[in-house]
Amino acid sequence: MLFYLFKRITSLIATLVVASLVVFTVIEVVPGDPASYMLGMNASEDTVQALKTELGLNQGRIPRYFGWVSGMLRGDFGTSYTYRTPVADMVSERLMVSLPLALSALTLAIVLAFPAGLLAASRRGGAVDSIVMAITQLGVAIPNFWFAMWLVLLFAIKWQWFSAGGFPGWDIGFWGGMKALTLPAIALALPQASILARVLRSSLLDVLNEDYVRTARAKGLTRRQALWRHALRNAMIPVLTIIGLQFSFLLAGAIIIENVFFLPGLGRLIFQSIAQRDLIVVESVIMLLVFAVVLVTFLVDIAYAWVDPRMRRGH
Amino acid sequence: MKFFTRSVTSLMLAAVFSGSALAAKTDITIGMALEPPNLDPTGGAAAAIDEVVYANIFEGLTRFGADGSVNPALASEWAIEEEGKRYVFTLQSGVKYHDGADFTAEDVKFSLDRARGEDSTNAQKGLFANITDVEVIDDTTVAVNLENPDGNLLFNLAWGDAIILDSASAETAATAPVGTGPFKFSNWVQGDRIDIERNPDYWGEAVALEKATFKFISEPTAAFAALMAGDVDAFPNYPAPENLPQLEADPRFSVVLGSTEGETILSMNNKSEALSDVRVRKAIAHAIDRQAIIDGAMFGYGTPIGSHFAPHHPSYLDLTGNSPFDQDAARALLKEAGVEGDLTLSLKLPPPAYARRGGEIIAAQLREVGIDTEIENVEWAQWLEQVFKGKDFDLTIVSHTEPLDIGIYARDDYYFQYDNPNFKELIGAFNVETDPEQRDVMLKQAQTMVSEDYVNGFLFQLAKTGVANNKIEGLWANQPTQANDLTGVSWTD
Amino acid sequence: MPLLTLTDVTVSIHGTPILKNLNTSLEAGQVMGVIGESGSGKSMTALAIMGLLPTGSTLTGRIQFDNLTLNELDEAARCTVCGDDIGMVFQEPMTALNPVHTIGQQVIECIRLHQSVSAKEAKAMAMDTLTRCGLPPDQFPLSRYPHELSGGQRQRVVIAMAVALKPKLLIADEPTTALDVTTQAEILDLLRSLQQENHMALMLISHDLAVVAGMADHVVIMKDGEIVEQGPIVPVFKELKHPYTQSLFKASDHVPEQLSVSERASARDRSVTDDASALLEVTNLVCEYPIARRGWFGKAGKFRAVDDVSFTVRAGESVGLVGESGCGKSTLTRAILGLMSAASGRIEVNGQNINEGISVLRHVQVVFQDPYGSFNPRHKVSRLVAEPLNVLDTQPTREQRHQQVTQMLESVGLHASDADKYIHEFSGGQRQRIAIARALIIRPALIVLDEAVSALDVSVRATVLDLLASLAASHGLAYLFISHDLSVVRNVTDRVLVMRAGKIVEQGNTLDVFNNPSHEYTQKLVASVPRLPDYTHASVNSF
Amino acid sequence: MASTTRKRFRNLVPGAFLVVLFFGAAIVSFFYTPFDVETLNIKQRMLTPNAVNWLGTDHFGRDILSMLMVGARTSLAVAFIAVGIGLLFGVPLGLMAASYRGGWIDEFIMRGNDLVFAFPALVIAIMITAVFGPGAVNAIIAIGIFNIPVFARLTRGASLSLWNREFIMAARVAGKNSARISIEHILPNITNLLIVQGTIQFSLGILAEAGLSYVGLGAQPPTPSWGRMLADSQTLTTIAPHLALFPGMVIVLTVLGLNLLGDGLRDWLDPRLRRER
Repeated sequence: MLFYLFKRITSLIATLVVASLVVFTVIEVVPGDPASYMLGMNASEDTVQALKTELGLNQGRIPRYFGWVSGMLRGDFGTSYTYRTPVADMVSERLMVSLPLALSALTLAIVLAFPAGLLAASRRGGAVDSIVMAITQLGVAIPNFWFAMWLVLLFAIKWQWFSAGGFPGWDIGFWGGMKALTLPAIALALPQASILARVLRSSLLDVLNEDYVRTARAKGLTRRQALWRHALRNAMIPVLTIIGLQFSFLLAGAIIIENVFFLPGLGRLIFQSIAQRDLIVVESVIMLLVFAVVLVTFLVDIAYAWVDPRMRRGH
Repeated sequence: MKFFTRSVTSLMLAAVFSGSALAAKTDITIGMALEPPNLDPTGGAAAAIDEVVYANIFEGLTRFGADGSVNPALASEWAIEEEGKRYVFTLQSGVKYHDGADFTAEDVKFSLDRARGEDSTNAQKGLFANITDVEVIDDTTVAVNLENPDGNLLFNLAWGDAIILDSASAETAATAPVGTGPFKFSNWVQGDRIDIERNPDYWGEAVALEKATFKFISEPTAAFAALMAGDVDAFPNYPAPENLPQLEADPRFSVVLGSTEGETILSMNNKSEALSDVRVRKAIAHAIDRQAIIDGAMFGYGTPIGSHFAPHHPSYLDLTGNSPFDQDAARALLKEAGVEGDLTLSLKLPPPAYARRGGEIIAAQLREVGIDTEIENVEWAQWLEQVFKGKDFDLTIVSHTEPLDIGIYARDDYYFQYDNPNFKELIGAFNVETDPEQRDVMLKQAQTMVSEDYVNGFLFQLAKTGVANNKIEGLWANQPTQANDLTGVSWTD
Repeated sequence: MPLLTLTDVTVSIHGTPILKNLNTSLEAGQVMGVIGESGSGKSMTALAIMGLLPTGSTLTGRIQFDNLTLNELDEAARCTVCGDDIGMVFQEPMTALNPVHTIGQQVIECIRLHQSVSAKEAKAMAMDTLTRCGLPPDQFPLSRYPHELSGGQRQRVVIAMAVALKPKLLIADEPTTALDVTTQAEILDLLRSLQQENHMALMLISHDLAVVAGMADHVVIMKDGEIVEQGPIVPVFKELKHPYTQSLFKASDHVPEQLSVSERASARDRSVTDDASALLEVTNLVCEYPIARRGWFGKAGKFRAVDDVSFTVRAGESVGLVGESGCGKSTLTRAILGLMSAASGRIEVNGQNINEGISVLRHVQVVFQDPYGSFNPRHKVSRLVAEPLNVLDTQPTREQRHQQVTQMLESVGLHASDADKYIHEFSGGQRQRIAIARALIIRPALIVLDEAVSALDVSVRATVLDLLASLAASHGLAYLFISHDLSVVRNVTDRVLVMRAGKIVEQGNTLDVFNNPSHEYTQKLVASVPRLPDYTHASVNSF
Repeated sequence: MASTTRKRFRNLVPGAFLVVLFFGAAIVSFFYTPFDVETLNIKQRMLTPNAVNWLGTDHFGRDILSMLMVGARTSLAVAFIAVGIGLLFGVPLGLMAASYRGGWIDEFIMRGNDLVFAFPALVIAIMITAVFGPGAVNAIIAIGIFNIPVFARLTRGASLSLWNREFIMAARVAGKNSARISIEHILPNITNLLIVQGTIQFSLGILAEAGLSYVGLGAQPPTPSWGRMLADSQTLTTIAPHLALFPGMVIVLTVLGLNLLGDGLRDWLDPRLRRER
């Protein structure tokens, strides 16, 4: 197991190194200069040069790459060109929105998907199954930002139960913060819940066809007992994979939803930073997201081993 | 993973401390479409910076009034000496910065020198180009010596880029601004809002508000919802004109239409192959139906203009008659220029709705007279790079929001590349002219010259569409500069 | 009163009849053997009794167990009977256990489901049962997971679950089919002893007459969902009244006609005299697989699947290669076909090294085990059969190709018109004929038969063996006959190689090796093969 | 048997119907649209559905039905070509990885896949459009890049299990090399899977195009696309909800149709189900 971990961590680091090179190279070719963006239309060329020197943009590529990487290793992500604040502070600030949003959307998705998937699988071919399948089919097809628009129109403008956007910060209290995240979380969760429910159902149906479920039934377990005690845990592997993917997706992929609800999350930070050519922020946030994806994949692998003893051997 | 643990712990803390602030009538929440990138008006061009700090946190020697007039601020009075080449300012005494430091003439020298210095990062460095030196006479007297006589100096010093900073706190102004204004900075929740609070030690007349919050909502639907829900009390520059009729119908709100300094123009690259021909530029001007653009892009809010000049300015001339909507004239001009039916122009559109929506309408209008356009939507950074610096464009739409900025047509190498020596001479003379009547005549000449050369397609003056709770008074109706001056704002009950 | 009675049991799935009017009964403590080929409905009968028919099935008639009518019970009631009074063992031990639960958990679950005992008592009972089933907890702790056990050990766990509560009836559906012959013997012994100890009734379902013959008191012979004959074993097997029973009996110990033992003896003599025609020569062959590095300092290890093997196949000779799963015979096959490279040693066909380009493949072709997996389902038979023509230097014309395919199909007993069909239109036996046609089309001197008849029902197997024998005679073919099934090898080969753990432990004349095994392992192997007793002289009243 | 046949076509028929409907609309739009989508008519803007403009008009007075028909071209073409890119690059990579299974080429391809998967797709799409400028072509590239590892992984996985099948060994014994086996034997046997995955990626592509256009990075004006119509209508939902309703519904129905078609094809093409049912 230890050796297995070592191997996984080595490949994790390799992925990160390659990813950092890719990110840095891509960012290098992005057209647009942060200094002239910041100074606007009336700035003179020497003012722009002065600012470039101040921001460290006049250094060579290689020292900048190593400066960036070694900074990240020390937890120093550099200073935002436009906001003039440490990137790490900004990112932690934004994570305070993105992380709870991703977590609550994922929780919501799981809470909706599990009963639906279990119910559909246990009543395969029945009315409940058909209804669940129809709803999830629709849920997968609806663009989440479009769904979000209607949520806003109904719940924020018509009934005014929730605010239409923005995030007041956690200092107004936990529930105040959560209230601002409710509609976005619902909009994000709907398609994810649909996908998850479908994966769970089909995975369960596959597992229910396995010989050991028949063995369990021959022992005298009812259909339902066999589902809960023997099928569910075995059906978890594809479900865990999807949950892992979804978490990474929700962390970064909420960009559009963050735009709709005007949430100060990581996605918007990237979006704004690209528009403002705040490249140091873009680089660092993308690396952070890549790190999150790789880390989640790693954790999912460990979760496999927890679910399935066959994986514990180290392959 | 320092920041990671920090955010988790603060998340938990946030969960523990839950309280809510009581709304009182000395609070106000102002909606703004864009969040400032930082809070140092001397180090960035973003209008949003001034919209938070101007006159609230930072003050300059002079300041703009609501009507656009230039009034005393930190300088209580001034004298013009040496035929307009030396200005001697008498400063307010007893002024302290928010951190308790004293405001002195040294700070004026520091600030102005910093703004015009070699390694200055001031976006409007040009404002100070005429200054030869700043001379501290005593603690409350400072003299500014000029190279040439300058009728614009007091006006220039009223800009947000010319505010006075303390040398001790200038470096951190971007994130923790310390000024002399009636409000001091208290909190910035990035991506959401900035809070400022009353400065009890303010040197001037005390303000009515205890606290003010600037809340950033760019999404028009969210802005609408925020107003409806009462999360925002006023939106001085409401981003979605399409919703204004609904808000106007609501008895809780009043919609205030004012003017801005934003001349919205279809800029043309006067040195591009096709557009160097004045007939083509004139054809384009005739092809444009200004009212359709104002209706289609701005939902009716905006004043048509015929030159690069704000209609509310006393020297304004209505020159829209130079380029009425006349498709036949446009086609005839194109034929004359020999590019009939065979002209494709690039049209680069920055993000604001006036540009994006207006661009689509202009593209359709130009197509009607036989000009094809290739629309490219660009972010501001790209716009600056490609259009403003690279001059790689035929057409673009942009709103020039600086006050009285017709002087840009005299600049060398400015992005639309007008380059007319007569006009340069005119502006040169205007800059050293101090007689108001002469200045008025010169401004009118300048407007006419620009209009008759069809330098750009002049579309409309951007309207200031403010929405505010009925019970708020004292907000600026017009926008002589980009600011949300809260000094005179109060609730009526 | 019998323990189990089936009265007019008829089952159909989505309207297709699967079981037709079954009537039979089983007394307490008796062993009933159910015999049938694939598709005869024997497994479905077991599932019908357990109430585990697939969804969409309808059952009519009556299944009486003790005083319960099983097919009328609701799920809850049925679940109290199943696993308690009736236990069941399935065919496939590799998949019959839940991979994520320990064997202890699975046995204990069975106990606690039906008896209200404490966890501790249940654990003691489980340990006891597993010990009785040959898995003493000191060697096989309850915390083992199924993947840590071999197939035979897993089948013992399945049996332990089934017998933990000393059921009155144990249904064993092909319990040894997936196991090696030596393991099969052990499992059959275990079942027999458990049946006698607990005085259980046992319903033993198998396709193998010999397995049933060694266990059952009473046999039921099924075909196409019907019972064609049933009764006490001795009269049924002795008298062979029903023609189907007769044919089963014949086929199960089939010796291809054209190659009787005496003929083979003379053929062997021919080949022995002709040493020069050594067709396949394997010399000191070693094949290895890398195994993943274990631990920090572990070397990237190698598993030696074939360990210093040497043998020869001469032209026209039929050589058998027997061994249990994992002995290395598949690896050896792959190496001979040039599908994997050897770590050391040589393989020569007609004096040409096997890895020297594709021309050597003109002399060797192969027939695989799985009649379903050995054809590309997307190609027509004509293309499938013609595929090996690829090894020729000059590709035949379309015309020639067509002609050769037709000829080959006819020579394996199919029609020329079959060339335009897809493979799924054929039965398993027909597919093996097509596979033989494919192997023959380039007229090789040697055909490797990799378990080529193992997946076929006995009657089909007999016809395929006949075909192989006649082709050997007509084309002068040599066969390398690789199989785990000793009885088939015994009947069709001249010489045999016995392989174990990568080495050939014994080789020689087939009859000599089988009748007089010299190596300990061969002796055990031969002894484990279930044999049909000779019923011709048995007394009908002997039971 | 009738009921099982019906079951088999339960997804296929409505799915195919929707897909044909929208593809048909896209094709018809080349010859005929009720109104010209390039002509603006500001005075007639934001009309609700009526006898002349069946689905109403947008904020520039264009006919929404005509816009949807023309927009279908962009949305479908972007998604379609993006799937094509995924197939064109992903399938050969997957086949190659499978034929060198265990070797360094396999390892290289799969690690490359992991790397692409590690990047948040939408962020990279934004980056690409930031580098090359927004537009339909760059949207295609952005979406297409993320289709490559999907198809590569699927192809490799499916091919690996085929490589162990006996018919592949038979082909090897017939002297065929890996490349030839990949094309003759592996590819035909994974076509079904690729078609099914292709329809799924197609539907995801439509959603992705809509998302990119929604944030302004997809097709550029005056080219209509469904996502852009949604983006344009976003600020107008309070006064003219139908502007957002119709494009959104068209996206939902197309994606739904493609998913149903994918499921239907899976059921229809799966020989296992064909035999059993």
